[in-house]
Amino acid sequence: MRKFLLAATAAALVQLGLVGAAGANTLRYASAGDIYGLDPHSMTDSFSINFLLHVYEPLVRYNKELKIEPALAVSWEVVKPDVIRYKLRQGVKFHDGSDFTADDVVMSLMRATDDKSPIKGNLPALKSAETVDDYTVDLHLSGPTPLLNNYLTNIAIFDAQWLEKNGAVKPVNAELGEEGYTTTHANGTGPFKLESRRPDAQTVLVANEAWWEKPEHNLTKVVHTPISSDATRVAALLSGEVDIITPSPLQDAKRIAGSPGTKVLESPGLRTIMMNFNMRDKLVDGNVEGNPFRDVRVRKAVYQAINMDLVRDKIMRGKSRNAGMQIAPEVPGFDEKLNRRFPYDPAAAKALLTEAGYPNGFQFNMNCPNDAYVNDEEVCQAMTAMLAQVGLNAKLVTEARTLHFKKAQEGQTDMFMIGWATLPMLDGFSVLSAMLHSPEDKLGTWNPGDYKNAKVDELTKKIDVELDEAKRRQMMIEAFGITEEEVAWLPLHQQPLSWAVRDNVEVVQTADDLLRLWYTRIK
Amino acid sequence: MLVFLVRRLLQAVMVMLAVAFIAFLMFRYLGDPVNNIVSQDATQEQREEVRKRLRLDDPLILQYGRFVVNAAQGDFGVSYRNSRPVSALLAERFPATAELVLVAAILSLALGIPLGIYTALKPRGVLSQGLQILSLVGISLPTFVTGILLILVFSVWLGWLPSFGRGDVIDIGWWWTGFLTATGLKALILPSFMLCLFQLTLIMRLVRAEMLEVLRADYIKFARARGLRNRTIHFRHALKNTLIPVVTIFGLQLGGLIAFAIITETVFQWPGMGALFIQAVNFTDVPVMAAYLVMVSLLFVIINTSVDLLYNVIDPRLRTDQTRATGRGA
Amino acid sequence: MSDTSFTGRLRSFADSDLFYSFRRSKTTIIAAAALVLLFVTAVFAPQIAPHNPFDIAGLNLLDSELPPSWMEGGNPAYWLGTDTQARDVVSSIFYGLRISLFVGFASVLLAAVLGVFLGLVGGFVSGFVDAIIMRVADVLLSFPAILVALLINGVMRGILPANQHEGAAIVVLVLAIGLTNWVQYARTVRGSTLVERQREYVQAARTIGVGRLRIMLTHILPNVLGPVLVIATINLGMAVLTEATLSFLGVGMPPTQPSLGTLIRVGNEYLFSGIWWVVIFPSATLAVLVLAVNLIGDWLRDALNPKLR
Amino acid sequence: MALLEVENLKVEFPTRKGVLTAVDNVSFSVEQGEILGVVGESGAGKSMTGAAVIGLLEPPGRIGGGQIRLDGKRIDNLSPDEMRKVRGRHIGAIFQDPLTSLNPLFTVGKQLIETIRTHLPMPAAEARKRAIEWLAEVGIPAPDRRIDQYPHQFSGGMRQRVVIALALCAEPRLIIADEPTTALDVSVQAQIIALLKRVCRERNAAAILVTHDMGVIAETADRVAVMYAGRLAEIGPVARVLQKPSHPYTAGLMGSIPRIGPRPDRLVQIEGSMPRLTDIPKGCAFNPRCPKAIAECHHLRPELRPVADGAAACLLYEGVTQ
Repeated sequence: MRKFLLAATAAALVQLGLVGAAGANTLRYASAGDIYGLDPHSMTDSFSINFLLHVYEPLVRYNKELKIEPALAVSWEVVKPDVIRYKLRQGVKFHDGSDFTADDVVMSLMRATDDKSPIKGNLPALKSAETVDDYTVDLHLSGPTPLLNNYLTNIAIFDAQWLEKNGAVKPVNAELGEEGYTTTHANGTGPFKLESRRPDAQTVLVANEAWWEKPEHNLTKVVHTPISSDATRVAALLSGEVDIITPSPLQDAKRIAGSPGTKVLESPGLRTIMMNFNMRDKLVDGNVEGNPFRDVRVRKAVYQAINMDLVRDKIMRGKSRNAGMQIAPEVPGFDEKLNRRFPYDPAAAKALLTEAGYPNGFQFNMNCPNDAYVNDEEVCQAMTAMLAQVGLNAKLVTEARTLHFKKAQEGQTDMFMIGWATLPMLDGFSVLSAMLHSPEDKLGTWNPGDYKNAKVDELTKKIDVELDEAKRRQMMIEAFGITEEEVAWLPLHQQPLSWAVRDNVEVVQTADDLLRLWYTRIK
Repeated sequence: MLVFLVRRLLQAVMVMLAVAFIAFLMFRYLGDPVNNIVSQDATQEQREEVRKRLRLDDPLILQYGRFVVNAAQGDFGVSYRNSRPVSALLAERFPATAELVLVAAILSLALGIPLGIYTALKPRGVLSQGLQILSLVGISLPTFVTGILLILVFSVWLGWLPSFGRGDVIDIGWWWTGFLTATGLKALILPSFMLCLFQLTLIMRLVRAEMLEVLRADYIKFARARGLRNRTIHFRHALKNTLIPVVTIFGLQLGGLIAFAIITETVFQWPGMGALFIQAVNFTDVPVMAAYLVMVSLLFVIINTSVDLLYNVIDPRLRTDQTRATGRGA
Repeated sequence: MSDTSFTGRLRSFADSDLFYSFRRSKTTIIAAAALVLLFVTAVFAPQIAPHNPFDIAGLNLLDSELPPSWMEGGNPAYWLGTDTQARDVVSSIFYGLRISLFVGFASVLLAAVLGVFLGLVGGFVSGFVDAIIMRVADVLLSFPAILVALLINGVMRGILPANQHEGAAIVVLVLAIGLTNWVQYARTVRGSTLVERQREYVQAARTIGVGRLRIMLTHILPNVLGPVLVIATINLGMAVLTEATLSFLGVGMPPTQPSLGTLIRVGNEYLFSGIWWVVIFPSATLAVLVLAVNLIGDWLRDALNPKLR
Repeated sequence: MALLEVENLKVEFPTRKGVLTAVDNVSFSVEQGEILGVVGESGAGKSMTGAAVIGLLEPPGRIGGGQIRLDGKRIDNLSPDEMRKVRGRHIGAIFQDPLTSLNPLFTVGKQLIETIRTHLPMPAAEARKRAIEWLAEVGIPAPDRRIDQYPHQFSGGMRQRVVIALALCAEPRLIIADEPTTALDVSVQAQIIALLKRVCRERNAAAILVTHDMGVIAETADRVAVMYAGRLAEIGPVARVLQKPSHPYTAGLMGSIPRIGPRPDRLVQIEGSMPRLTDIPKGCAFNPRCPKAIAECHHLRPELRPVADGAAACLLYEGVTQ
């Protein structure tokens, strides 16, 4: 009966004109959150930066297969191990008509890596940039940086004159109470121009006719509105008020696919969900002396007590991909052999626990977010149940992500859940440097569990400066092999990307869960 | 009257100072804003830098003092999340919430009072028993469920009303109004109805209770003895006396509406202060939260004061007796 | 001389006006029956619930999201089906009801007692004391329950050692909801007290030397009970729902022990996706609870109202 | 033919313990311009009789029997709307407590004009003039200024004057005054009584004055009816009934009034108290307390018999010897 009802409403909607063609090819796009502002240098939120990379453009960008391809730079060569020369594209114009030249690149890079810029960390190795001629720029680095292009994909290029004219040369820093001209105005070279913006309500982009690249898309206008409530976002799609929503709740996939005029696009993403072990001397909420997690057998027991196939089929409705490694297949450093998980075997888990001296398990804290990852709370609850079956008593706490990550960062948890997509650098080094290297100034920022392995630390530092790609990957695979043997972390799965669109929209879904509208077409 | 207003103003300032202080006390338990400002793979050193620049590690009293001094000059600092001055954000968002709460309040009165009167005049009637039970169901279903059901029926199945957003708004100088556009009005219907449901039930039941009591008063019996028409007795004599206590409750509940707006705005993606506040809590955006709480407390004091003043307007016994007016209004 | 033995008291209750008005109105009887039923299921949940949803070791993920037993694909062991964590919906409602009823009634009671007392004091002893109480009310009014809960939770977690957090969760919930809701009672009672204070019977009582406290409690209180009952019964529903939002923020009960409110909040995400029973049955239970309480509130108010008798 | 004729009036209250009879077949009549006093202990059914005549019985009370005729026409079986037209236009009412009889939120003038225009169609200006005249008539000083003031700005006595103005402004021909002076202090009482008598005399209007104050009755009423436990014990000209009461109960009542005079004799006290409606004794309701009670009084209920220049319901007058 419901099918019939929905079909009837779809037909009714068309007559009502609610759905009707609103302008030539307008794409109405609803996402969970709004972009934080219009200045790509003033924030680190990857969703906002990606959205703004429709208006601004980087020197190099990722293509449909997430491979680096030329954008504002046409080619690059290694002049010296710490100097890279970029040849720029000619005849490119900013939206306000001014020409794109080397000066724009130098000012933009210096602005992004200014001492006060919040995204200084996204381009760590850059020391300075220098114009060779109008269309050539030399980048001076602090050392060999194999991932330079990966970093550059996220650095937007501004127009130098426009910045000077509007006093926006220095980056905007929200924390210091500054609101710059660039927070509410935009002037890039990208495929779309900003038409209007009402924060947290609506942002409208129009196609840039003078774009340097022949557009693959056929959109004339993009209207973006944030809809935080999942159910309302799905309703907006079903009622024809929007054409595409990201993310689309997993549990509503069947319903959306079943409704006439809408379909769901699902594929495993880059974000790998994993659990951290507290390996410090004492448990936070334990009932035994010392810290059992320091013993690899206990960690392995926890690993083998969790049936990820069941989590995939039941909680993630078969849409997630189980992970043996802490990085997704698309990420350099991935190795098929290493991605095989230890088998789910509660009996073996119990044996390991007995061998380690905890025959009837022990109590510990497990902290999970309930608004950060797909079905995060449900996965944790299921794991708690499975661990209980082998005698491990996990005291589960689920809370909003700000509270969760604060506790995790301060080491107030025994196990905590975190998702890592290695963006923006899209490389295994991101996991090694942040999660597996022992905490040491810039490294090991997400290693509150104090996992320490000298060989892994040594390998990580070498990988950072190894220019030979093949050797770099071999070292990464060796490092990951060690950490997996020692069960430093408990990888779970890559969570699925789930977008939902009206039938007349063709869109390219990439594993980084970022919508690239310049590949999108409306039939 | 002037003395009364000045005293209330002083009390308002005290309330706002107290609210700001408790707010700052509270933020420590809401999580660490730095986590949201720097990216996940920021280094410890970067985090320290942000903490230093935001002066988060200053003693609480210093942070509070700085906030009060700036607030006095209308500067509520800049939002950590979207690096825009908080005062600009609030100015942009206030009209949305104000219009939503206003319509919901009017709706709750326009529906609540007549329904209250009807159920009072025909207490045993089947319809009034039904109305009472229906009104109760309205508030027993959790708001987020009723919200979603409304969207399901009116947007998805019937397609009459938009399921989200505020429609087109027009900037009339300092205020963004949604009243002047067709889409604005259509967008207002569902959220204001959901918001008014709770208030509607309360007003209806209170009007009924008060009306039943007033109908037993001697002056009503005397009015009937004078052969006045039922309509005059019910809607002039009885109603005016019923409305006095309802005004107090209404003024009080208006505050409840503002707090309730938070849920309604999240469900309908209404770009109001409530939605802004929830984002601020999720992002531990301290300046926005502090500013919101201070403004809401100011709003409450204004509402409570106006209710007390309204008391004087409606109840002649107070108006003509100046001394008691200030006594009562304290 | 009235027979004060239990049976005597029972008999005298049986033919009192109160019971007579109760017997006459059908709706109140149904409401009372429903309330008693809900209380019984909550108190004896462990004995009568077919499964123990809080015993997480017993959950088997394989039979999650089963439809109610009478639908195809349903499993007779789970009358109303199971939720995403394979918890039997019926048993979860029974166990959830336990928490929600306790938190709901305890917080409403705390709010009512605190509010009525402060309202009486405020209204009776107007002037300086009254101004302070009303301004404290304004301060508290502006804080949504969510923030107050986080503050109390933070303080409580700071004081109590880690292992007692479980028990403390309920106390935090009751305190948080109670402390943010007393204001409504205070203002209503204050309004009525200001009016009653002028009445002759209060001045008369004072002239014969009756203590101020006794006057407040024995003379003024019965007259202001009417609106207090209306607010209390309506707020019960709100209290249960506030508890759900607080649990979402990690302040309330752990997710493995969901209250009725939490069942609804979690279930609400699945409203669209076809497993409607996860949210409809708990919501229906809550609706019945609130309905019953309010109908009984109405009857009690009319029956007890000194003026109406 | 009398202005008001009440025949065997019965007022009943259905309660869960059976039907209670508050007024038990009472008959009397009131001539034009005559003031009939109705006295008796509280709960004797005085107010209930007045309420029945003007049709304002509080539910579940209802007229269980008998007839009420005004100007010969029956008014006890009229439809609610027809009865509404009678109230105010033909029968005025004055209640006991002036503090609560006026709507606090409306000016005195507004309430007067409203009543006038409900029954006598006239333009607002003229109604206002008439209202001012009425205020003057009932003795309110500076009526044109005070018309726009609120009830709480009038003293108790003044307010009762306004109530009287309200009761009369639609020119009813019968006034039912239910304890009009009880809530006032003695000095004001006298003024209100004088006002009532003057107004009735000038308009040749009849009045039923319900009170438990014998002094008021003596000064005001032409005839007096004594009620006991919902029944009419005695009725007759006031002077005679006060001096030489026929019914033992009336005698008891008169005996208990302190008199200014030389002989400081003891006050006569009637033992016991009036029975509740739920347990009225068989026979004559007064018999348990009646000093002259004889055997038959316990089971024979006396009929109202003409005695002297009035009537009384007592077996003494039914030729039943000792």
